[in-house]
Amino acid sequence: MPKVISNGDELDVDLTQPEIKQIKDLLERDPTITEWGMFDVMHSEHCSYKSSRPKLKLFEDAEKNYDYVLAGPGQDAGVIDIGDGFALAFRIESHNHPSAIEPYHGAATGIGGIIRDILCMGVRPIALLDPLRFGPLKGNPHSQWLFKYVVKGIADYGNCTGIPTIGGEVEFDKSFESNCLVNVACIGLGTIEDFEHAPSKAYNPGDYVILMGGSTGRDGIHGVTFASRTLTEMSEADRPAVQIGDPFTKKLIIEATIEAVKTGYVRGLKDLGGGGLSCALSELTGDGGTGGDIDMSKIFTREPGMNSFEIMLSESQERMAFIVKPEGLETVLEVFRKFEMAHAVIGRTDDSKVLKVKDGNSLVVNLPATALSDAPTIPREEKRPEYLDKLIAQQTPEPKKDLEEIMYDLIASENICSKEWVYRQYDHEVGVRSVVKCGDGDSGVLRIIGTNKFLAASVGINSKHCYLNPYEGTKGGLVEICGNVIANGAKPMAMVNCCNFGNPEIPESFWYFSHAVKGMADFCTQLRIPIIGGNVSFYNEDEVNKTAIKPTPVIMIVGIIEGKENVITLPFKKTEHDILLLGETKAELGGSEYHSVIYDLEGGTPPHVDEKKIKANWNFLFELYNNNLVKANHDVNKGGLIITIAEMCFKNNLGVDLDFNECYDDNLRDDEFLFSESVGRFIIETQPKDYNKIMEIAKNLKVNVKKIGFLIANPEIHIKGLKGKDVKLDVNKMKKLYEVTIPNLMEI
Amino acid sequence: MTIKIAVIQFPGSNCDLDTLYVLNNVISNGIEAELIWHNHFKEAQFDGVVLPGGFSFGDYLRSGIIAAHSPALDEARIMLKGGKPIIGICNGFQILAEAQFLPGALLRNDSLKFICKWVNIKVENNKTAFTSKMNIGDVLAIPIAHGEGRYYTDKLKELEENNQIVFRYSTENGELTEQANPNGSLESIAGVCNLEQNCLGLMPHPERASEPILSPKQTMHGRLFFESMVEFIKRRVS
Amino acid sequence: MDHQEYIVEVVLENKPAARDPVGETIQKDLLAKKGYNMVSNVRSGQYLRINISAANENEAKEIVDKMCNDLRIFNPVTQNLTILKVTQKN
Amino acid sequence: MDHQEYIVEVVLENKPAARDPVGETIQKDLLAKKGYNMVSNVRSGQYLRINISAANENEAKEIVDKMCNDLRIFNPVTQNLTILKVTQKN
Ligand SMILES: Nc1ncnc2c1ncn2[C@@H]1O[C@H](COP(=O)(O)OP(=O)(O)O)[C@@H](O)[C@H]1O
Ligand SMILES: [Mg+2]
Repeated sequence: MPKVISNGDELDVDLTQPEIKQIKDLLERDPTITEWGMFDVMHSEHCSYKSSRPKLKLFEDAEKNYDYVLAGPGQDAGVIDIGDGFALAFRIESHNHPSAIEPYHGAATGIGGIIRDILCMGVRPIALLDPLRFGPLKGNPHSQWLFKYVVKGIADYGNCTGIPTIGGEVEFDKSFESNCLVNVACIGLGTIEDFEHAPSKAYNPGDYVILMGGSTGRDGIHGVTFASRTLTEMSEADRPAVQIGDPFTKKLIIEATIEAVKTGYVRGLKDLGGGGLSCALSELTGDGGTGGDIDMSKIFTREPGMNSFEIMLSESQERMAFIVKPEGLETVLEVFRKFEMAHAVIGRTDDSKVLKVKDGNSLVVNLPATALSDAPTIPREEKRPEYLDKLIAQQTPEPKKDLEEIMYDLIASENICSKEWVYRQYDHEVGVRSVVKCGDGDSGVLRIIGTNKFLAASVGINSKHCYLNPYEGTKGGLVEICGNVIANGAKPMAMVNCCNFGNPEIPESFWYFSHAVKGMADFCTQLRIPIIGGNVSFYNEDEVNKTAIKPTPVIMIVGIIEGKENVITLPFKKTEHDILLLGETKAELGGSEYHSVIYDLEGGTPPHVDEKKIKANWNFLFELYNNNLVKANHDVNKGGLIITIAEMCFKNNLGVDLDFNECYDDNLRDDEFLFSESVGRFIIETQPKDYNKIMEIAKNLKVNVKKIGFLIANPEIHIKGLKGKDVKLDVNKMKKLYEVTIPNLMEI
Repeated sequence: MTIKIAVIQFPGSNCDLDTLYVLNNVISNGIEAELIWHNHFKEAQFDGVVLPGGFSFGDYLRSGIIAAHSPALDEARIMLKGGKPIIGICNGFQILAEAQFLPGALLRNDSLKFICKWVNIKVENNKTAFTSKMNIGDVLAIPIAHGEGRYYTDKLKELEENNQIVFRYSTENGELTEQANPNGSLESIAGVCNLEQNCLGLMPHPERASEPILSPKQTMHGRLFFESMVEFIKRRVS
Repeated sequence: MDHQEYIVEVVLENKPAARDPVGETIQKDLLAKKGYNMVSNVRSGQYLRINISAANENEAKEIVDKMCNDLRIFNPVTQNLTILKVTQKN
Repeated sequence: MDHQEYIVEVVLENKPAARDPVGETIQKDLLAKKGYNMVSNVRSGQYLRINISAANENEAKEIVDKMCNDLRIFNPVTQNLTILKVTQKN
């Protein structure tokens, strides 16, 4: 690791020799040690996106191409205009490395961080979501420990701050055993005015710079460097102490910030996260085209004797930076006093375009405001892994078990079974907005009080599919997550993503990233879904076993439902209603749960995405919604369509009579048809009297929809019309298996 | 007449806005509810008060204990003596118990986990300021969301004799089973009142159960609490 | 009078009737782990370490005692409070 | 070898460099506001009292240490485990 020296102080930096030279050339002098530290942090992978930036360029410019997008990538959160004067902000982030070594506080501070990102858009955080990945739970105390405390950390932090966790996702897979993934997403709601009051830049010279919230301590110095290397690369001693979250202080910061923004005197707002003050101050002034004069002695510290290096680089939690109009200073400070929030006026902006930080008489930072954000990019090599062809060529074995037995096994498997153990621990109702609650729909649905609109949000990705084909797998993830909000009646409005991959310096790992991003860009451009933000987490790679995590480009979609009558839920409602299957089923078992649970097989042909057909299916659904024809809806994914149907039976304890006789082409085997994970399919409950009308619409839109059965009062699933013998499943038994898997593993 | 109700905001309250919304926009009928920051509260200006749910002072040390020392509780004590109605919901209940307005204590759930879930509670006393619109034996559908809601008292007998047990967790049919008791509360107790019956504390959240759109079975049992309160206030002042 | 800094350590525990789910759970987990049959009982409590300036050890203890009672640092309905130790800070 | 019953008292708390929001809040929002200004700091922790049969004091300590690690009751990344006291039960 290169060493830099300034005035006798030495510092190990992650900068490359050319970067070091470039920095010296730029400044035409040797930086101070504090400045070196700032460059080091701001040029880290985590802050600078040095590996990923060239690839992210594939994304359309959302702000330019979509008139309702108010803020796109590059801001703390994406923001869209949803009409009626309201703005919706959302963002997703990873907190993988800290959570892997301290699941409780790692996950909690992850939630803390994402809340700040939303808050600094000037809006109130109203929902959280949490896509998670761990090693399998069964027989694995380490995974159980991580899972238990990650969930508890999210619960304790989210519940205390009064933000409902309305959804999330969990997958268990061996590749996450030493690198678990903890991604967290937050949605904020406010008026367009609120949003306009809080840009993340200081564009006006002469404004006050205020630091508010927790005190600055020695904790978390170099957290971002930690996130920019593999876990094994950093020895125990290197690891920064994982931070302790303080949701109580965060709750007060939320209230104080919102009240301060409402005064109209705030002109800029930024959270302190990775890189601490260095990052916040340089971005505020750099992006605003101003400079700043900061007095280090005004910054309230937790411990005496902290030097400027420590203060500028501390990543202490629960802090916000405000840019305040001079005439409103007292009003804003009065708000902070009411909430008893510690605060200090630490300086003022000016028109120098230089960020100056004084420590007594010495100028410890004196940098062009944009110098830190102009980090270089590094082109990375990419290479398709050699093992892929062999994996994809794997054939599905002939089933040795009865289909019944297989279905019972599947419903009880860790990746398919109920996640109620998780969401019962989350307050998912605070806010009196939760209309479709966890378990009742594919997405979480919140009403937007004061309008007749509802928002639906969902997150996830199928890591197994992405492993076999990151391009198709990522598109498939988009189909699924969009499908989740569509199933509840929403139109997908915008997407944010969180790219979790291995070490970008390894060509195979970078290949996965590159193809996932391309999949996102292609799909979203074709289906007109703006990408309004994201986050990249690299280095999720196990150095000892030389294995990376399965590629996990998590997708988050937020959609809008117009009108209460268009909110659709998952459970089957009424006997004698029809059950329709929308979409085509192909022999796409690669990366399926069927392969993995029954044969311990990872390979095969993964699902392929045909955007035209997907689009037609979505239009078909919207047409049905417009005519009020859908009584229940659930998209088909892990485990295939019988699993989907069973899940729909549970809540109202209904059964179904299925006949697949005319449904599938002769080239498919029974198991291929039943367990295929072909994307873009839905199971829909409709009324028999509407059948002709629905088929008429289907014909017009050229979609593949078939009636496959009807609902019965007896809680049994009867399956006829297979090539093999008929199947009969007990819904109560399936439900029991579905419900007990996680509690049995987690509660001794 | 307008009925003035204070919804007290402690640092860390988080159901304050929800409760305010329900009082002003769902119940409305003559109510003017106002959010009051805890150390700005003056009891004389109000006819009744709600201590909302949340995590006052982070629930650090013990839920409700730090808020119980707030000046707001001194004001509330005057109100209580004057016979005005006070309801504590969830964290509000914990505060009232710690401030000794109500008997007993709320301990960590026996599962050691936070639980967010719709449950049923059975009405045991409809003479309080908040239950006059209910009948004894009624079963209400209402959600809970708490980590420390296990009710405990060393004066069970007294409570029973004085009719201070207002709600118990039950099945949909009103049976008191171990399964229907979500947190291990003593005798399935979900809510209690003071001797004078003008102060009620309960763990479930009526404000989350006041609109059909938020309720799994489209019920709105939560309104009964606030409507009873309005009735009580009207009767009191007339 | 010269004041010194003292450290007072206190523990709050649930009374037996109020149960101790934390201790119970640890014990249950231990049983499942096997190999811990030498452990016969586990009780949990909340620990506080208070730095206080006082004239002497006794006063330090008295102040903490009074504070805990007056402010209901422990809930007498369900908890017991023990002052574990008073030490002078050096 | 004759085994004795020991009582081991331990405390798990956040490392000194890490924050302790619980202690800070107790000090700032409760004690200071109620006039207990002589209290300058409060740190909180979890207390466990374990009854254990062991050959000697040292063994008792070792078992408790191992148990806390095994059950992952404490995480060395953020916490310290201190054995407050070992007493022989009579
Ligand atoms: N995968 C991605 N897709 C789209 N935008 C991205 C992606 N990764 C990062 N971004 C954008 O880059 C910006 C910087 O992200 P980040 O450094 O994580 O923010 P912060 O440091 O403020 O937490 C964000 O606005 C984010 O939306
Ligand atoms: Mg940010």
